[in-house]
Amino acid sequence: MRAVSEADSSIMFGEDGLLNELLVERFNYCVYVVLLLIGLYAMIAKNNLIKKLIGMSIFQTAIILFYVSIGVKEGGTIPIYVAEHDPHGNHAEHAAHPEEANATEGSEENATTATASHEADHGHHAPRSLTDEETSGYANPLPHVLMLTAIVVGVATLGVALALTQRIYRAYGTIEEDAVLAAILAEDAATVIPDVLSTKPKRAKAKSRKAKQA
Amino acid sequence: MKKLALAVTVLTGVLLLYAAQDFLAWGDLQSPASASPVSKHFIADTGVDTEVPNMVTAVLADYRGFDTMFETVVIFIAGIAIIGILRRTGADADAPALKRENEIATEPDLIVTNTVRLLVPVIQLFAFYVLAHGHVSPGGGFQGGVIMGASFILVALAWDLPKAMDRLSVDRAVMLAGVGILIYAGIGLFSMLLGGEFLDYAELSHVLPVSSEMARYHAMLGVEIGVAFTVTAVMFAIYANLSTRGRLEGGL
Amino acid sequence: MSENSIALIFAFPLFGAVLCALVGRKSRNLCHPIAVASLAGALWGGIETLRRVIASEANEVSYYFGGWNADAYPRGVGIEFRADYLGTLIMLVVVGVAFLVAIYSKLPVAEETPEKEGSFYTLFLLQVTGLAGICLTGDAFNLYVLIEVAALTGYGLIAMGSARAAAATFNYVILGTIGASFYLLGVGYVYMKTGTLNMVGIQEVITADGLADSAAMQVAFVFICLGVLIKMAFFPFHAWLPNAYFHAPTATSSLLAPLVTKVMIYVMIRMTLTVFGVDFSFENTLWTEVIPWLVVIAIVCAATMALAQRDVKKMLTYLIVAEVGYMVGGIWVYNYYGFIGSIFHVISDACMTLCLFLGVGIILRKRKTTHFDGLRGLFRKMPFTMGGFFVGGFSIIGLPPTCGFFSKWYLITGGMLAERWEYMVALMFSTMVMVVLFFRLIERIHLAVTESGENIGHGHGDLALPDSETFFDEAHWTMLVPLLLSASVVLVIGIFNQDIVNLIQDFLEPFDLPKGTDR
Amino acid sequence: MVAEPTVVNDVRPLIAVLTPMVAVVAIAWSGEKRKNLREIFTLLAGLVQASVVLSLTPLVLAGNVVEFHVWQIFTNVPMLLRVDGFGLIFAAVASVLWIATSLYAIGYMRGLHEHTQTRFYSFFGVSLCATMGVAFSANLLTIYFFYEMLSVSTYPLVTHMQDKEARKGGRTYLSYLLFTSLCLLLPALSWCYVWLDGGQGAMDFLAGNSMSEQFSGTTQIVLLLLFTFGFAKAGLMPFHSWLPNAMVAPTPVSALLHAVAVVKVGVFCVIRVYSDIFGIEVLQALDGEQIMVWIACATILISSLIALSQDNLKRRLAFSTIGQLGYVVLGATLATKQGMGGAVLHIAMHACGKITLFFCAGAILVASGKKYVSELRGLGRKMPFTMAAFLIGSLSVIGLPPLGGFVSKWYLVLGALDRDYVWVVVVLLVSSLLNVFYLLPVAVSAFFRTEDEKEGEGGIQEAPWQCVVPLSCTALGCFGLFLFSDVLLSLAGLAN
Repeated sequence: MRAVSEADSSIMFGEDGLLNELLVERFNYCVYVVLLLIGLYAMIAKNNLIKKLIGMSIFQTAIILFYVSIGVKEGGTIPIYVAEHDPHGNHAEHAAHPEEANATEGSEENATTATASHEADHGHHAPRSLTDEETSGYANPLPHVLMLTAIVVGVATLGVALALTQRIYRAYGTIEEDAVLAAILAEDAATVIPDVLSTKPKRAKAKSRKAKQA
Repeated sequence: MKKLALAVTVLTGVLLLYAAQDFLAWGDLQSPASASPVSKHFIADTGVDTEVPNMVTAVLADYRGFDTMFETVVIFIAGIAIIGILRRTGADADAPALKRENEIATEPDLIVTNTVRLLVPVIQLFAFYVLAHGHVSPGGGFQGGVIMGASFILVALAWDLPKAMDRLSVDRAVMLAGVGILIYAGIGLFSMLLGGEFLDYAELSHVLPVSSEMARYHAMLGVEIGVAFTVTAVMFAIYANLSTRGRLEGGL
Repeated sequence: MSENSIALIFAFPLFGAVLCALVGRKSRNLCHPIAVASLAGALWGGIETLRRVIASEANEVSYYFGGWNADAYPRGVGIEFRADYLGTLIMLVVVGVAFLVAIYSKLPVAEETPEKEGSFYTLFLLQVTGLAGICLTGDAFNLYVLIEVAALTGYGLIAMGSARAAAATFNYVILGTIGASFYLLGVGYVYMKTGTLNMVGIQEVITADGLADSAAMQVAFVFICLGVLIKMAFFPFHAWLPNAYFHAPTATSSLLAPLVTKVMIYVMIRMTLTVFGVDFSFENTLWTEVIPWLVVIAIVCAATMALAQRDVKKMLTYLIVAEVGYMVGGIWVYNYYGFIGSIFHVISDACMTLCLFLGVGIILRKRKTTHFDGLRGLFRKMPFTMGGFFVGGFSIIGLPPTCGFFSKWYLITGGMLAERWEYMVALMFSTMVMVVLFFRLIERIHLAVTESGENIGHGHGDLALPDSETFFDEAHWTMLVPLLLSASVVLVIGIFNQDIVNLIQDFLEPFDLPKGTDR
Repeated sequence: MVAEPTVVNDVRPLIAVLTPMVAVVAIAWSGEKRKNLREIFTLLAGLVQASVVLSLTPLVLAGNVVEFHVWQIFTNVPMLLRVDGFGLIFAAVASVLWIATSLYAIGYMRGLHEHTQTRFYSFFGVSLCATMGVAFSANLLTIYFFYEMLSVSTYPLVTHMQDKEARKGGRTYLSYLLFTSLCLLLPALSWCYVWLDGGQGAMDFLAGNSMSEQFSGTTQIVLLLLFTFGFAKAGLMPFHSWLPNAMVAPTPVSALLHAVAVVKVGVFCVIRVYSDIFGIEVLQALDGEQIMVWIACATILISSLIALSQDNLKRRLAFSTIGQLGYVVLGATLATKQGMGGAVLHIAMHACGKITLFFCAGAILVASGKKYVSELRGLGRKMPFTMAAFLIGSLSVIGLPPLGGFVSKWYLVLGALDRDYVWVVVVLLVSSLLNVFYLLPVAVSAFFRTEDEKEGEGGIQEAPWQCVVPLSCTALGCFGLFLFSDVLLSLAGLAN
C-alpha cells in the first residue's frame, strides 16, 4: 500500500516494478481478475438471461481459480500422503504409479532434508506426524476442499437459475430481460384491483383469479 | 445498464488490482495460508488423526465435515427447488405440451444405443471406484456421484427420458437424495448419541471393532456414500426436470 | 442431550426437511405437522443453548463439530460453533419466527402452492437451518456455505409462487450470487493473509501480525461488507428485494422478510466486531466516512419510495429496506449505544416485520389483494387481526411500549453521542414517513373511507357498508394465533427490553466501544 | 420541591391508572347490543377511579408521596407511578370530570344517534388511562409513554365522524403531535437519559436536579425549547393549529380531551419539566429563559385575537383554550413558586370552566343543531339552564371572583410580580379584557337579544337531562373551586 502511494515510473515499470511484479510473479492472479471482471460485466450488462448465467459461471470460476492459487506451493505436490513418496524410499519399486512419480519430482528439494524416519513397511505406513520439511512438499489441501464446496454451490445455483429461466420462458415466451420487463408491465397495467365495497366478495374473487391466470 | 455495468466492473477491477500488490508471490512456501498451523496440521497429522492418506478427503469429510454436510444439503436443495419451481400443478398441469420446433419422432439410433449399453456398466463401475477409492486417490462422493448420475443421463440421452425413468424415477431420485442426507446426518447423529459431538466419528469405535482413527476412516467412507447417493439422484432429477420443462415425459 | 443443544438446533429441522421430502409426494398432510414439530424441537435446542450460554463463565459456549476442539488441535482445524449472546439471541429469533410462520403457513401453502407442500416445507426447514447456522457459526467459510443454503432455499421458496415470482427471483439470484461471491472472495483474501478461517483465529492473527495496513485485508473487508450489503438489500443494492418479497407466496414472505435481512446485519456486526476487530473496522477512513452517508441516503430514499406505494405488501418491502439502513447506521455511528440499538433492532425488527407480514397475509387471503383500496372497513370484520397488525405498525413507528421504540431509542442515543447528526435527521425523517404510512393505513382500515375521500360512513347512524362487509369474519385460528403471538412478543420484548439489553451489554463489554458520555 | 417527602408504597396509583383499561374490556365486551350495560360500566369506572384518586388526598396533604413501582424500563429508569400534589390536582380534576363527561356523553351520543358508540367509549377509557398515567408519572420516560399512548388513543375519537373533515382534522392532529414528540421530545429525552447525572437515576422528578452544573447555558436553552415545543399538546404557538382542527370531534371528546385531558396533559408535562427537571433556581439563573415567557405571552395575545374573529362556537372556544394554555405555560416559565402553583391551579380552574362551556356548546348542538355564535340570539330563553351555565363558565375563564379562575390568575400575577415582570401583568390584564370581548357577547346575545323572526324554529327546547345535569354541576364546580381553593392551594404547595 505504501509502495503505491510513492509510486513513480520506475516503481511502476522497473525491474522490481509493480507491472513486472503483477504480470510475472502473480500472473494467475491477473488472470483471475480479468475473468472475474468479464463475469461480473456479463452478469450486469447482458440482456439475455442465459448469457447472464454464463457470466455468473465465469465469475464463480474466477474465484475458484483464485482460491486454488492460494493453496499452491512452489514444488509441492497434490496433498495425498503415501509413505513411499518420500524421496529416500525406493523410487524404482513404485515407479509404476504415475502420480507418485510426479510427486517425487515435485518434492525433490526435500530429499536432502528428510530423515531416516522412513519405515520398511512400504505397504502400510505407520501413522506419524510429518515434519515441517515434509509438509512443505504438499500443496495446501484446505483451498481445494473449500473450492469443492464452492463448485457444488455454483452448480446448485446454476441449476436453480436455469429452472427459473425456464419458468420465465414458459410464462412470457422470451428470455430477453427487457422483453420480460415489458410483458410484466403490461400485466401490471391489466390487473384489476377488486373494489371490496362496491362488489360482492364472490365477484372480487373471480376477478382476481382471472387476473392471476392472465 | 451497460454504462453502469462498466462502472461497477472498473471499480471492482481497481479494488482487485489494489489488493493484488499486497499478494505474496505465487507458490510462496511461507505465505500465511501455507505456513499456518491449521494448514500444517492438515498435512502433517491427517494420517495420525484419521489414517486417511488423501488429505483433501480427510479435510472434506472429517475436519470440515459439517461444511460438507451442508454442501450435500445444497445439492439436495437445488433438486427440491427445481422440482418445486418447474412442477406443474392444477390447471397448469393439464395444459397441452408445447411442441418443439423441428421435432422428429425417431427411433433411438442403433449405434448410439448399443455403445451406451456397453458404456454404462463401465461408467458405473468407475463411479464406484472413484467413490470407494477416494481415501487414497483423488475422488470421493461428489465425484463418484456425478459420474453415476451421468450414466443415467446418458441413458436418457441415448433413448429417451422414460427409459431412464424406468431405472430411476424422479420420485425415487428425491427419495434417494433424502436417504443420502439421512446417511450423512445419521452417522453424525449416531456419533453424537454415542457420547461425542455431532459428526465426531471417533465415537463410532465404541460400536465398530476398530480404533478411533480407523473409525474415522470408515465413517468417512460412509458419509461419502451418502453424498454419492444425493449427488447421483439430484443430478438426474435436475436433468430430467430441466430437459422437459418439468413435464417429465418424452425428452431429448 | 443438553451439551449437544447447538447441534440439535440443526439436527431437528434437517431431519424434518428430509422427512418432508420423503413423505411429501405420498401424504402431503403430514408435512405441516412435521415442520411444526421439528421447529419446536429446534426452539427447545435454542432455548437450551441460551440457558447454557447464560450459565457459562465466559458468556459463550463453543461446539466443535467432529470433536476437533481447540484444546487438543490447532484452532480452526475443525468447524467451531460459537454461541455468544449476540448469536444466540438472533438464532432464537430466527427459530422462533420460523416456528410461528410454520404454524401460520398451513392454509396459505395449501392454497397458494397446491401439491407442492413437500417441496415447500423441505425448503422452509432448510432455510431455517441455514439462517440459524449463520447466527452461530464461528467459521468464515462455513458462514458462506450457510449463506448459500439460506439463499438457495430462498430462491426456491419465492419462485414456487407465480411466474411473476420467478421473474423477480431471477434478479435475486443474480444479485444474491454477486453478493455471496464477493463475500467468498473477501474470505479468500482473509485466508490468504491469515491462514485460518476460524473467526477468532482471524482476529488473533490480525492483531498479532498488524494486518491493519495490509491492502489485501482492506479490500477483503470492503468485499465482505459489499457482499453482505447486497445480501441485506442495502439501498442501492435493494433492487431484488421488493419484487421478490412482494410476489412470493404468503408463507414465504412471512418467513424471509423478517429474517433474511436481519441475519445479514448480524453478519456485518459479527464481521466488524469479532472477525476484523474494532480497530481495523472503525479506524480506517477509507470506509468509515463513506458508509454513514450511504446510510443517510439509503434511509431517506427507501422511506420516500415506501411513501409512493399504493399496496401494503409492497410498502412493507420498502420499509424493510429503510430499516436495514437504520441498523447499518447503528453499526457505523461506531458507538456503544449505536451497537446496542442495532442489535436490539435486529431482534425487534424481526418481530415487528413478522407481525406485519402475518397481518398482510391474512388480508391477502380475505380480500385477494393487498392494494390500499382493498383495506376498507377491515377492522370491523377482523378486529383481532387488525389489532395485531396495528401493534406491528406502532412498533415500526416507534411508539412505546413496543420494542420498536426501544431500539430506536438506543439508535438515536448512539447517533447523538457519536454526534452523527445527519443520521439522526435521517432517522427522524423516516420515522415521520412511517407515521404517515401507518396512519394512512389505519385511516383506511379503521374508518372505511374510499380512495377518493368519498364518505362511506355517514356521520350518524350505522356505516353504509354492504351487508356482506359488516359481519364479523375473523381469520382462521391457525393464522390468527401466530399473529397475536407475534404482536404480544412485540410488546413483551418492549416491556422487558432491559433483560435483553443486559445480555447485549454483556456481549459488547469486552470490545471497549466508545461510549461518548465521558465529556 | 420541599424537603424530602416521605415515600409511601401503595398500589392505589396503579389501580387508578388501570381502572379505565378494565372498563374498556368490559365496554368492548358489552358492545352495541347492550347499551345500558356498556354505559353503566363507563360510569362505574369513573366513580371507582375518582374515589381512588380522592382517597389519596389525605396522604398527600400530610406531606407524603405515594409510589408504585411497575417495572424497570432501563437499568436506572423504572416505570414508576408517583402521586404528589401537582399530580393529584390534575388526576382529581380529570377523574371527576370524567364522570360528568360520561354522563354527558350518554345524553349527547344517544341524542344524536351516533354510530360506533362502543368504539367511542372504549377509546375514551384508554385516553383516560393515559391521562391518569401522565398525572402520576414519576419520571420523564414514564410520562413519555403515557403521553404517546394518549396521542394514539385519541385519534379514533378525533376522527369519530369519519367524514372528510374529520379525517383531515385527524391527520393534522397526529402529524403535529407525533412530529413534535418523536422529533423534538425523543432526542431531548435521550439527551437527558445519557448526560443528566451520567445516566444514573436520570430523569426522575424527585432526584433533585443538577442541570446547571452539567450543561452549558446554550444547551439548557435548546433543551428547554425542545421540551416546551416537544409537548405540542400544550398548544404553544406555532404548534397550536392541531387544536382547532381537532374540534371536528364529537363535543364530549372536545370537552374532555381538548379542554381537560389532552391539552392539560401537554401543559402538565411542561410544568413537570420546568419545575422538576430544570427546577426553579436553575431557570431563574438561566440567561435567555425570558424567550419562553415571550412565547407564552405571544401565544396568549394572538390566540385571544384570533378567537375574537371566530364565528363557529367550538372553534372560538378552541382558540380560547390555546390562550388559557398559554397562561399555564406562562406560569411555568415565570419560574417562581407562585407561578408554578398558579399554573397548576389554572389547570384545574380552567378545566372546570372550559368544560362547562364545551358542554353548553354541545347541548346547544343537540337541542337546536346550531354551531355558530351568530345563531344563538335569544336562545337563553329556550335553554335557560344551559345558557346560565355558559355565563358562569365564561366568567370563570375570564377570571372574576367568586369563581375559580380568579384564584389561579391571582397567583400568576403574583408570580410575575415576584420576578418584576410588570409587562407580564399588563399582558394578563389585556388578555382578560380580550376574554371578556369574545366570551361574554355569546351569553349576552343569548339572553338579551331576541331571536330572528324568520328562522321560526319554535321547537327548540332544553337539551336532554343527561346533558343539562353535568353542565350544571360543572358550572357549580366553578364556584366550588373558589370556595374550597385552600385544599388545592396546599396541594400545589402554595399554602404556608
